[in-house]
Amino acid sequence: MPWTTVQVEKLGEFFIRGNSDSGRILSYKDALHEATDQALARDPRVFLLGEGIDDPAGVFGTTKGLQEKYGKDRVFDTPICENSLTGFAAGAAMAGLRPILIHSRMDFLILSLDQLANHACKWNYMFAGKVPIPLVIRTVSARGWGSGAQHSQCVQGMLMSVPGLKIAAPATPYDAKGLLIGSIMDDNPVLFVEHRWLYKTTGDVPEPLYSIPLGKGAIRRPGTDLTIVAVSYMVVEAMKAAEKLAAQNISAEVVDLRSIKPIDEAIILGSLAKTGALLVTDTGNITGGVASEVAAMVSEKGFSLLKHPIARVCCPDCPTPASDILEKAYYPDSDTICARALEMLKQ
Amino acid sequence: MPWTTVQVEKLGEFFIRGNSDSGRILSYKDALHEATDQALARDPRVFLLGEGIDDPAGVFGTTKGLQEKYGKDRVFDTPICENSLTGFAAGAAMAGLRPILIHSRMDFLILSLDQLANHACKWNYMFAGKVPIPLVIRTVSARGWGSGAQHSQCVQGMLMSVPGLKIAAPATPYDAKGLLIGSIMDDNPVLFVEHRWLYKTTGDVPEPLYSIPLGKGAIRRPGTDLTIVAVSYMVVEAMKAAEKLAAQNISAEVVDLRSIKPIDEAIILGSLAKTGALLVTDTGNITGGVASEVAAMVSEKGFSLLKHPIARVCCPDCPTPASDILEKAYYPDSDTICARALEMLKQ
Amino acid sequence: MDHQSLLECYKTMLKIRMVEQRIAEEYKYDEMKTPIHLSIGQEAIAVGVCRNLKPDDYLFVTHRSHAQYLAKGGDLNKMIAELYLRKTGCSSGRGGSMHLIDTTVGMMGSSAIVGGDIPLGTGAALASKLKGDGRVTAVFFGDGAVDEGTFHESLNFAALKKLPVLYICENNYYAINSTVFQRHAREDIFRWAESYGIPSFQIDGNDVLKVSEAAEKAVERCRRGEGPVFLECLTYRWKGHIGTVDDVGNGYRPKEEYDYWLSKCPIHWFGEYLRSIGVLTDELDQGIRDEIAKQIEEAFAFAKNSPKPSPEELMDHVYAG
Amino acid sequence: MDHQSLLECYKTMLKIRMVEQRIAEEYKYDEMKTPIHLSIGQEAIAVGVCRNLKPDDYLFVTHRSHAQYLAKGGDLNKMIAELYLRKTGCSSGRGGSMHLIDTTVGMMGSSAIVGGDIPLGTGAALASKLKGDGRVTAVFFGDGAVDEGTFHESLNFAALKKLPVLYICENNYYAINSTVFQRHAREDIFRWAESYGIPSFQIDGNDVLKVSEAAEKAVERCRRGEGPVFLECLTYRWKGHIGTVDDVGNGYRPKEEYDYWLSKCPIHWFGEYLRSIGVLTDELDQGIRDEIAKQIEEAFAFAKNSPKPSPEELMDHVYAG
Ligand SMILES: Cc1ncc(C[n+]2csc(CCOP(=O)(O)OP(=O)(O)O)c2C)c(N)n1
Ligand SMILES: Cc1ncc(C[n+]2csc(CCOP(=O)(O)OP(=O)(O)O)c2C)c(N)n1
Ligand SMILES: [Mg+2]
Ligand SMILES: [Mg+2]
Repeated sequence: MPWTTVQVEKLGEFFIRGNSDSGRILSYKDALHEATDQALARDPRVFLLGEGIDDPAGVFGTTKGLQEKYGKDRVFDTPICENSLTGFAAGAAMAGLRPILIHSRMDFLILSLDQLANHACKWNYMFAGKVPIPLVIRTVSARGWGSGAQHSQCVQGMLMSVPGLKIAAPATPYDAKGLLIGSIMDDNPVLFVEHRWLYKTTGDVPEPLYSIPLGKGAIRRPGTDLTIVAVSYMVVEAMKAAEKLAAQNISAEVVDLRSIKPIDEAIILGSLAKTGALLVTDTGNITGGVASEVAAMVSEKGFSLLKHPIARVCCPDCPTPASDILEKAYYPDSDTICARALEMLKQ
Repeated sequence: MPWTTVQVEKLGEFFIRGNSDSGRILSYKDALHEATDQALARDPRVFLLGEGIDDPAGVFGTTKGLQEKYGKDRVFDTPICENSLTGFAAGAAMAGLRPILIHSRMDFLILSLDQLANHACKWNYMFAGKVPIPLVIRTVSARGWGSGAQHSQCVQGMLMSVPGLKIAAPATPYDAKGLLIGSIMDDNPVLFVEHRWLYKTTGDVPEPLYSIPLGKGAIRRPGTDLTIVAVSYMVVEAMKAAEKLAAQNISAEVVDLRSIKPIDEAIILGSLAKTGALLVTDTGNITGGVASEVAAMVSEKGFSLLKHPIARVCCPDCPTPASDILEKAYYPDSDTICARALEMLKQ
Repeated sequence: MDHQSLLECYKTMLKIRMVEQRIAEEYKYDEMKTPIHLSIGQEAIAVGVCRNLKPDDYLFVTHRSHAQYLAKGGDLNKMIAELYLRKTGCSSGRGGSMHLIDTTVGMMGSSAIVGGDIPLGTGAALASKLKGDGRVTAVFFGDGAVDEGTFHESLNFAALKKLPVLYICENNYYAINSTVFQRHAREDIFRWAESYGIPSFQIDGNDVLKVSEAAEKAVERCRRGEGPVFLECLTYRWKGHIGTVDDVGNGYRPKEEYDYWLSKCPIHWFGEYLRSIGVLTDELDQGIRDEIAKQIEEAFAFAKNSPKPSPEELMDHVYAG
Repeated sequence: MDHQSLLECYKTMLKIRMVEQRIAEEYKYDEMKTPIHLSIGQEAIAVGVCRNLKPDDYLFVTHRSHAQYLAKGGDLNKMIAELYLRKTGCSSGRGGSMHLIDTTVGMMGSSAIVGGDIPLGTGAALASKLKGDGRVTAVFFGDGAVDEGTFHESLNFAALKKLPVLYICENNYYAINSTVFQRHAREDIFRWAESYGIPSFQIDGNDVLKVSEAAEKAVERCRRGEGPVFLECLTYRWKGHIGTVDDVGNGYRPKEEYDYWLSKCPIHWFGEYLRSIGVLTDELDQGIRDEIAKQIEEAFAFAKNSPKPSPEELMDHVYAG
């Protein structure tokens, strides 16, 4: 098996690694590219498909040059048919391959939920494990410049309710690479949630292949007064918020969920045992989103740890407006987090 | 406007009405039929479409005879293409009609989320109110007899995260009629969630047209020790559970959510002000479901009212198994609710 | 076809028929707690196609898949055990009648979502092309499934990529009780497939020889790497859509239509034909029937004596690995 | 076509072109904070089709819909204001370039989901049929949109129900940078439509007369209640998929291809033709251009001077009523 020798991240190791270790700095985008390149090189079963992935722009740079390197059989453009594309990938996975399907906007994923939720995610269960589906679906959330209601959705919250699916949502370049490898190695359908606003962030990324297993969060900043659980791009805003809160003598611990299905319950409850206060922030709409699930889990399993009401900081329950003014009102940022944190700590 | 004279239910009125008033007893199924019949009679803009709705069985009896009565233009069978069907209905709604689209299983709704979530639910917002979409989508959840992973899903939880959608989930014949009328009168896309196990339940249903507006819950049974918020068929199990709990001297208040989007926050928080304990039970999978949203809302807005951890009683996070033995293990019932309530009240 | 092959076709069709009839008989005892969709009347298609497939060729099917499962060589015991939702069933009792699988003979599972298996089968064929493993994938679906967008999306892709996939549309004129005329403006589904540039044929689905002949050429073409083929096989299901009812008269199917199609029984005709050319005798026929009856007896006994899954297994296999 | 009509076609095409060019020019100032998809080079289709529609006929379009909006008679000021995301924009600044609407001329909105407008337009046509209001619906989409299942599902339904809907596929050979050959095995999209029994034609989309002629017959047929018509209009977009770039060379479109199509400019050709038959003179042409330039000047001034929405409006219109 091509993957047996890949180093698997242990949670403890990561905290050091992700922030300082190798001294090799890559962008999130380049980390994704490197992971894909290395996976294609290592395992002939891996292939890449999606609308426009051989475009000169190469899915915002993440697939650039890969068709030239690995050929048109392993890296190819497709017709525009998201639902069946998902089925093609799932069918190929049933037949032993390890496809990576890319949707350049998460909005397009919505077209494919039949093949994803009704088929790919149920097959292993319905047939008692006879046909696993090792399938990675990369999806990129966009934001800003009037992308509007149909080109900026973050629907990972909607997808959490699909049994049999795993969902990764890396926030750092280190995680982008390690979780993508972890997703490819995983024998299940994995939704891999990226965010355009993270593409340029840089960080330490070791050259060798390494894998982060799904379901493990990471503490990005230790703290004692408040736990901020953040998802995807909101990790960046949460870190900024923690900085601002520190100036007001509030010590916030930032937990990067990294995987939103399964959720790392232990890391959240562990943090709450210290802080007693929880704020959850996600890139999606508030109702029925990731933050709701985290809040529910904690109100069930960590109630006794809570000294304050839980706070959710997400987009309000409306479609994304195109107007720059309305966009600004729509998206929460570090200030929204700070304001909400202060308000909640008073209650 | 054909609907201006319809009596609109006031919440206060309902509690009496739903349980005793008119002395006219109908089944849930017949209540749906009557509401549809009366809506077709009253408003020429209303029409009915869906796969097999002119079938002799008439969508489990709810559309029986309507084609004969209203003609093939207003009640018609369709090709099997759920996504576009939703678009056809939405387009017809844009052009001034009031379609009712029926999916005989909720599982098939998943095929239509592009036209529902990306289009029908966003149109009014994207175009600043210029083209409202008064569209009702009836969807029937099934259960049992080995329906299995693809024929028994209750995905209302997944749909909660869609901005611009309203979701009704009647549990009583009175609500089935009133909420269906309320949904037809509503100027927005409404997902109307039915459950096969409710079809035979009977109750008081007045003959005249009346409408229940979306977003109003109802207290089905008053209580002081515990609030059980229940959705759709789980209202039945919750009522049984409340009975059983009463035998153990625990007084449970049962709140029937009736609409799950928008949620009637006031009725939940009001009940909690009395009881201080919350159990939420829904027919769907636990993760990312309706119960999670209710729990999150309460942990945010009603935290100070809570004396115990919140409990969720839902299906576990796995696809539905076909085996009768596994089905039994899969579905929560009144005993599950009781056990969980007792456990939670101890914490 | 040589005599041996002719007899094999006959035996397999008869086996499917007799198994289905036995299921229908036993169903009333409410021990098979799963919705069933019988293929009685449609046997020739599954047999005519699958006899041209190798064991490791892939098969993807629908809610109505008993026939294909058996025609591809699926294990009868495990199928019946699955209908009884036993641990020994082909899907360990998790799937029921609508979710049969036997990967040892290339049957990769069935979907109860109409049109759902079409992309999956197309994807398996894509894998074969990428791997160069020489396999062919057969995807079965009904005249209802072609209404779905997946049909269009898949056929366009298969034509574009020249995938080794054989699409078989069993046009039995009904999707539940909705006739094909209520759903399509025209009566030639194969023309849709043809418009992608896929060689497409409308054939008599009740004639196992015609089906086999078409399938043989189709499989060869796929195997040669020349791309997909589409077969529209006209047929009729004798039973109602689901369960053991007939759905004739009273707003259901017209009696005349039903009688017409019963007269075209694919097995009866084929038996007569084999007799007329001296391949089948009454004695041989009886021997075949006895042998099948024995297998069926064993399968039902196996199923009924098998353990049910235990509640502790509920969460197994949600995830693989 | 009489002279007046010929001139109207010319004017409208020119207006679209000049508006698009002005947008392209202004775009660099980063005040239009919305993704734009220009129709330069494709003007003849929108004009040729829409001139045959009445104001209350419906129109459904895509991300690339400036041309259709204007051809159908949409308000220029409101369109430019929408591009500047102003409160006075046709969608009050909530939609941007990809979501234009003008219900006063039957334009019911545009979808940025490829293939997304096809079912919606089909549904509006269904409403017209049920109401008997005599309206025709025109649905525009690209060669990329036909890949989607909604295309198939909608056309089957429209053919079945004989809906008064005109489908116009603007085949500009590209979906972003994916050529039609990378996505279809064949080059005749109209054959797909034909297979449903829909009268379908492949025409020169750069010839406004051809387009108008085909559209006129199509609209008449729809109006007579004889069902849908499909037009595949071959054309080319001069600009890159999005924004103001050209996307020529360097892995993008071949320079020769680009040059070839620029030589087939629908407006240049039509202008020459009108001159050759004495309908257009240099003087008249200048007058037309001056008049359009004035309108454009006004529209941009209107837009730039219009207020932006205020943050308090964020949650307005999530729900109607
Ligand atoms: C997506 C979806 N829509 C609707 C159904 C309900 N349904 C089950 S079988 C069936 C008819 C299928 O007809 P056809 O494809 O002709 O197959 P047949 O039953 O005739 O073999 C329908 C509509 C479904 N299972 N899946
Ligand atoms: C469902 C969906 N998938 C993918 C996209 C990304 N996308 C935007 S435009 C486009 C190409 C559309 O091509 P075509 O239909 O030919 O229209 P054109 O841009 O050429 O006018 C694509 C793939 C999208 N918007 N929606
Ligand atoms: Mg059929
Ligand atoms: Mg195009």
